[in-house]
Amino acid sequence: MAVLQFREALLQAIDEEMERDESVFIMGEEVAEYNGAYKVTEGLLDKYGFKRVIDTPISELGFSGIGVGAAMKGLRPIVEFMTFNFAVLAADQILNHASKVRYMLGGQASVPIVFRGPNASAGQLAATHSVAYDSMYAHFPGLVVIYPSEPDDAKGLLKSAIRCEDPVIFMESEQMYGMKGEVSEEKDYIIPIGKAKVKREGGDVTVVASGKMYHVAKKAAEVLAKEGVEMELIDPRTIKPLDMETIIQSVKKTNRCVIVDEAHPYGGMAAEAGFLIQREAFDYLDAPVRRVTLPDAHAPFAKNLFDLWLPDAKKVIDAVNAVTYRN
Amino acid sequence: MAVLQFREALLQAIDEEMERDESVFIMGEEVAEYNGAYKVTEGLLDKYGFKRVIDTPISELGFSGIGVGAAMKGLRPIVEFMTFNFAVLAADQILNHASKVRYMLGGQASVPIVFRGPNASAGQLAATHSVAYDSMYAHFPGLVVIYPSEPDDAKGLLKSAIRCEDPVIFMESEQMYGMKGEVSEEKDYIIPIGKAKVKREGGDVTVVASGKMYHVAKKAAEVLAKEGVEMELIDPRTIKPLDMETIIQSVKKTNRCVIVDEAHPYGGMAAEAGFLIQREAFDYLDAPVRRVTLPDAHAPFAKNLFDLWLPDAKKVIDAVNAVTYRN
Amino acid sequence: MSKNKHEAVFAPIGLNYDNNGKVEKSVDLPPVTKKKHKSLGLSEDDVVTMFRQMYLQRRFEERAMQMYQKGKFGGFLHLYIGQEAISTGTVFALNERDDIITAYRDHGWGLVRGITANEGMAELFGKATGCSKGKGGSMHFAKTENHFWGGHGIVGGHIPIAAGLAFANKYKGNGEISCCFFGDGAVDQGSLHETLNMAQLWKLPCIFVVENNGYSMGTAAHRHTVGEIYERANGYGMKNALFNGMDAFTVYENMKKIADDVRENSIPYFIEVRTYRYRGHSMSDPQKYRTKQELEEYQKTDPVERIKSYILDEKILKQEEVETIQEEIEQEVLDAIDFAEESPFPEPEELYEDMFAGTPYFHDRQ
Amino acid sequence: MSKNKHEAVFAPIGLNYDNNGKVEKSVDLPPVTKKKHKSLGLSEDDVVTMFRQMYLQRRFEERAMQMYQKGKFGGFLHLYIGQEAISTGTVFALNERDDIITAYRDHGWGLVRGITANEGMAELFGKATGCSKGKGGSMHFAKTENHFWGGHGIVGGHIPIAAGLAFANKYKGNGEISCCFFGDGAVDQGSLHETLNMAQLWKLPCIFVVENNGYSMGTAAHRHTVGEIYERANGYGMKNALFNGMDAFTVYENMKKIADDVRENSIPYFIEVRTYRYRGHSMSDPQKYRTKQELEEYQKTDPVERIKSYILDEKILKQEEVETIQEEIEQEVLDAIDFAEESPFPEPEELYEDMFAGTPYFHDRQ
Ligand SMILES: Cc1ncc(C[n+]2csc(CCOP(=O)(O)OP(=O)(O)O)c2C)c(N)n1
Ligand SMILES: Cc1ncc(C[n+]2csc(CCOP(=O)(O)OP(=O)(O)O)c2C)c(N)n1
Ligand SMILES: [Mg+2]
Ligand SMILES: [Mg+2]
Repeated sequence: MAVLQFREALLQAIDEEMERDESVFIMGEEVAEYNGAYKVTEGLLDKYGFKRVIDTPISELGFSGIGVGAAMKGLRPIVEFMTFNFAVLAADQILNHASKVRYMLGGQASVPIVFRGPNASAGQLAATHSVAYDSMYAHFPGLVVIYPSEPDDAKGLLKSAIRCEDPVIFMESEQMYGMKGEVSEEKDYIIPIGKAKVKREGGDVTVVASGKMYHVAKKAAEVLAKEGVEMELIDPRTIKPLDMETIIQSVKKTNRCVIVDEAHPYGGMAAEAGFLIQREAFDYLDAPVRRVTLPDAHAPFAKNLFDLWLPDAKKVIDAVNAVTYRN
Repeated sequence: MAVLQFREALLQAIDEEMERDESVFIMGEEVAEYNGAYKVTEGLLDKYGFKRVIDTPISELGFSGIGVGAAMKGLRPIVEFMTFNFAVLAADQILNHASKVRYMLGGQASVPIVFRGPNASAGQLAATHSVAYDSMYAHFPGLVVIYPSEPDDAKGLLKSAIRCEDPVIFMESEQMYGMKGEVSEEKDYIIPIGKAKVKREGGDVTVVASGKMYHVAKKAAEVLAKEGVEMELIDPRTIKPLDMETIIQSVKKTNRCVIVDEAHPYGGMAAEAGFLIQREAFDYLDAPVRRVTLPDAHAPFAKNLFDLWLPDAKKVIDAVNAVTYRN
Repeated sequence: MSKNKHEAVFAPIGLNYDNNGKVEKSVDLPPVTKKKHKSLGLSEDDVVTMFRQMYLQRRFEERAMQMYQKGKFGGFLHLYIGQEAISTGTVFALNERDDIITAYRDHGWGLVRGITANEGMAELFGKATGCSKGKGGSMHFAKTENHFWGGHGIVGGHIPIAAGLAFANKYKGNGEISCCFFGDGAVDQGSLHETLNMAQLWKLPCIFVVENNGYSMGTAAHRHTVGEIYERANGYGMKNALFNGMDAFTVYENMKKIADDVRENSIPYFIEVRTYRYRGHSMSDPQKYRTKQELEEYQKTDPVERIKSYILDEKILKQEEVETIQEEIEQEVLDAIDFAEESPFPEPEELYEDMFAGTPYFHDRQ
Repeated sequence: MSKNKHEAVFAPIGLNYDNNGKVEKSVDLPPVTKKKHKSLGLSEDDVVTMFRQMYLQRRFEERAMQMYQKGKFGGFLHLYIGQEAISTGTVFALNERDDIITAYRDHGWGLVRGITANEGMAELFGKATGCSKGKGGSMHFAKTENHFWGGHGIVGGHIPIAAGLAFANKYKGNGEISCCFFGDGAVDQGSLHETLNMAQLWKLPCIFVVENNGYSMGTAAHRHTVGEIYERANGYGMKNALFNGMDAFTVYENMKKIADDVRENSIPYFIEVRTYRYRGHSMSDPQKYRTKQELEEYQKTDPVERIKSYILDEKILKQEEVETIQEEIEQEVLDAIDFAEESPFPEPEELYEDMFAGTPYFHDRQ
């Protein structure tokens, strides 16, 4: 195991896949000569040259579409969005084209493309720069959505994403890029898409959390453990396919569940997982499923408001207390 | 009560509000000289002239933004999308601007705008022309989302939408435009936003359905009634705010619930309502909440596949049978 | 209507409200080429094939319209009638492996790029034997093995995709170019601007062709877009051209020259081709936005009639031979209707096929 | 890096990889006006006020930068330093009720349109006393009562909004015009194209101004957009201009003339103003994409120094008077820092305020 920053793990994944397959290339704003706005692509230009590492204008719709076309013609584009907030401008290419072309043409084309970049908030960047879009993309058919929480997951899943024959939305976090973690040194380290990981075992309550929220939940687990409450912490890693099997299995054991989700509440991953749990494990539930999410309000700039806005360990503990009837 | 087509009810609402308030205007593709792609705006150009009834180029992002700016400067735009499938191109203006401007500027501007047009499928128009976007917009803070099922609701709610001080997404259905129904002849007929309507009372099961799905559920209710199962049918009418109070109250009476939703399953309105029901009425539920939605697959063109794809009364009946343990 | 003369007017005013009663022609057609087939490098066989192709497109759609009116199939039906010289002239000018992509008005393009009448008609009927297995319908004809990438329904959506095809061609160095067709209405989409800038900046071998048929649905071109369309290219320093799209030879001559330039120099090109849509936008269009005279005016320049006359005038074929071809094609289309009628609908399981090239996944499939 | 000389290259190659070592200047500055203040119609007081304004913007940001580096506040901080002649010259040229809207590099615009140093600094600190109540931060300065509509963070997003302001002005017939400022990077967004077409088609009284400061983040203008930016307007038949943005008089002279034309004739206008960003894109930018020499070159044309010299050269003020002004402003900024520090954060309940003008609604608020 090597200790790597999140960004280094991502870079390794991209580098290895570019090395392995000539048809993989990367494009996006500032990915080449600037070495990436968040340095995820550092050194790629020097190694692979201008053909395969490409700076784009600020034309999210246009370059996403160029990616889709290139994928249809046999390449494997990695399209970096500076953040997924800006990908809203490219939503037509992602939702109406990348995910649908194959079906509409009766299977005559495929679109092996990865759209990646930071998702959700990154500190005080205010309303337009702070939204978690993973649930939104998961809502629509035909898209794989990945939002890993640790460098190891990031590496193994990004490699899978690049090899995937279909469009993948791969989400990261500005605030996690510098986070360190052990990363497998296996030669060709692949984590299959769609498999959750039980990252902490416990018998008292199941908590589901991905991406940045995984770390919030983990902190809550540590506090709760001191109070004698053992959390089983599941990181779905891929938001879609969502590994409900692993989640349901855990809930059948703990009989209680809290879902932590960085999206707004209405129809987020938490709503979906919670709905399915009640349907599939109705007789096992000792308390209704609860969720911890952003409020249904925009991200404020002011530090104190922002801290109120973003889910924290305390909110997770409160929810766990509620489902375990400890309050 | 007058009997009106759905499109006529919408037209009356627009007409009355334009008459009432000089600052209301309407723009969109083919709304003026063509009298509307689906004739919702028929006659408005003749009555109100070129200043207030405006044909736009096919520039969804641009004209939505012009609407947002005009609203900030004190007008009340009604922006028609030929369908909400094309509004995906305008998502940045809706999500990042219309809904957020006020908050980001600390309340210094408001955006009283209505984005309206047909939502979801309209027969065999294939994958890019058939998506229900109400759940997607409901996911994000700051937007009212309305999807009425009957001409009377359409009129009263559209008038409220136009008077609303904040952005409203008002969704219609190509397939319902010709549908007739009784419409109140009250002088200034307003239905408050955010109030569900119990459209059929029954003690055996609560069914929640809006828009086109309301009619599917109604058909199911008629069949079930013959079999002695009395459905309480609630039309939320506004997807957001979602009137959970009315829904929960009904579930507490019937102890069973099915939600019919024209969106794809992952994180749709059905997931959200279902999640909240299990949380708020856990002890009242005699069976898990079920849902009937589109599959997690794109709309096919072929008639037989399309019919399989769209929820129908049979699927609703099956779900009701499941929650009432009749199968 | 408001009587106030000083009141603001935004969108330009169209036919039915124009005070001075003057009927502007929606598109001005530039002159056609004077060259004969030989000096264009076309053999007599080529010319006959062109005619066959154009006649097939015409009859295929005329029959499709009938079938639609009979209720044989649903969905939208956008007819290409009047514009067949563009598809035909272009396909003759390009190499077989050059990529073509277009919008929803795609039947002509599909047929000329090798979708059979059977496959095309079956697609309209939503049958499993259709070119897109009945998944796409009228708007999504495609035959990617022949480098025809469809048929796309979002106005302007396929423009960056075309540049992506060109990107891949340049990346692979395979000598193929890509060619994107879209309507005058699509010119107003932001995707065009973003794509033109990148195509020029990155020197992508891609031809962007506006088929200006005078109208975007019910809106005359001058009511939705400013200035002359081909001049948009100037802002990007992109090579551009304007030519007549009612004559297959003119299209062929220009496209050939341009394709050579694009291929040789790996550059993009922006073209406005002037043409005319004979039918309504789709089947439900009452067409009040134009006069009958205008339509008749353009019908005088009908591209199918023109090439037929040429063949007769130049004595490439005799009248009877032309009639035989026409009858053959008529039969081909009638057979296609039978084929479509008799073909099976897709199996129910097909609802879940073709979504994924890799491992399929459907959330909460029940 | 790949050694293959024949390999495809897409994006134009920049400074660090350019073989011939030639450093292209990122923007060529057109000449400044030769006119003195009187012939421009500016009084001596006006000139002094202009200087005050520019100096305030400069010192406000220099201090803000210090505070940021001290960790007094978070978020992004995009400095306008070097571009102050544009905000200042413009605001003097426009009427008070004309609308202004800009991107996230907005402090200068806010200050010159009446946001006090206190309100501005407090906004940076995220305090309740900020111009946007601490909700928006650096990117969302606004004072709508003074017709300054912000501060917007999505590149290109505010361009159609500006046209919407102009639309409303034309609709109301209020004689106001709107003025939209954005960077060279924003030129590549589709929203620009859609907006220019509609603005020209609908004759909206709106001035679109590109502040070409040479770079979009780390990408030199010629690496992200083709040709000369002001020429884009030609494709739309829109009136356009190019001028020097390092001199307040030049900006004033041009903007005044253009604003008159726009107001009188209800037309849009497209302008490229050449300027230079002295600081990094935001605070975290290592600026490897440009040379020190280039930066120094432009610093010689510093707009604040220029107007100061003018005031002294023309003997409008004495050196000591200038110094007094500078000290006053220095104090104003220092006081603003104190004000910001001492101001309260917004109340927790404020998280839910300002979302709605009408009935507030928060789904599942707990
Ligand atoms: C983004 C988008 N907006 C609107 C539509 C609806 N629509 C379909 S075709 C059309 C007119 C397009 O006209 P043009 O581009 O000139 O092509 P033509 O139909 O003349 O071939 C419109 C408005 C759409 N399909 N996609
Ligand atoms: C749609 C969108 N894409 C990307 C970004 C990230 N971003 C912020 S500023 C910027 C560069 C813009 O440069 P320019 O328009 O020249 O303005 P300048 O910073 O020079 O004032 C980028 C890429 C964004 N905010 N919005
Ligand atoms: Mg057209
Ligand atoms: Mg710039």
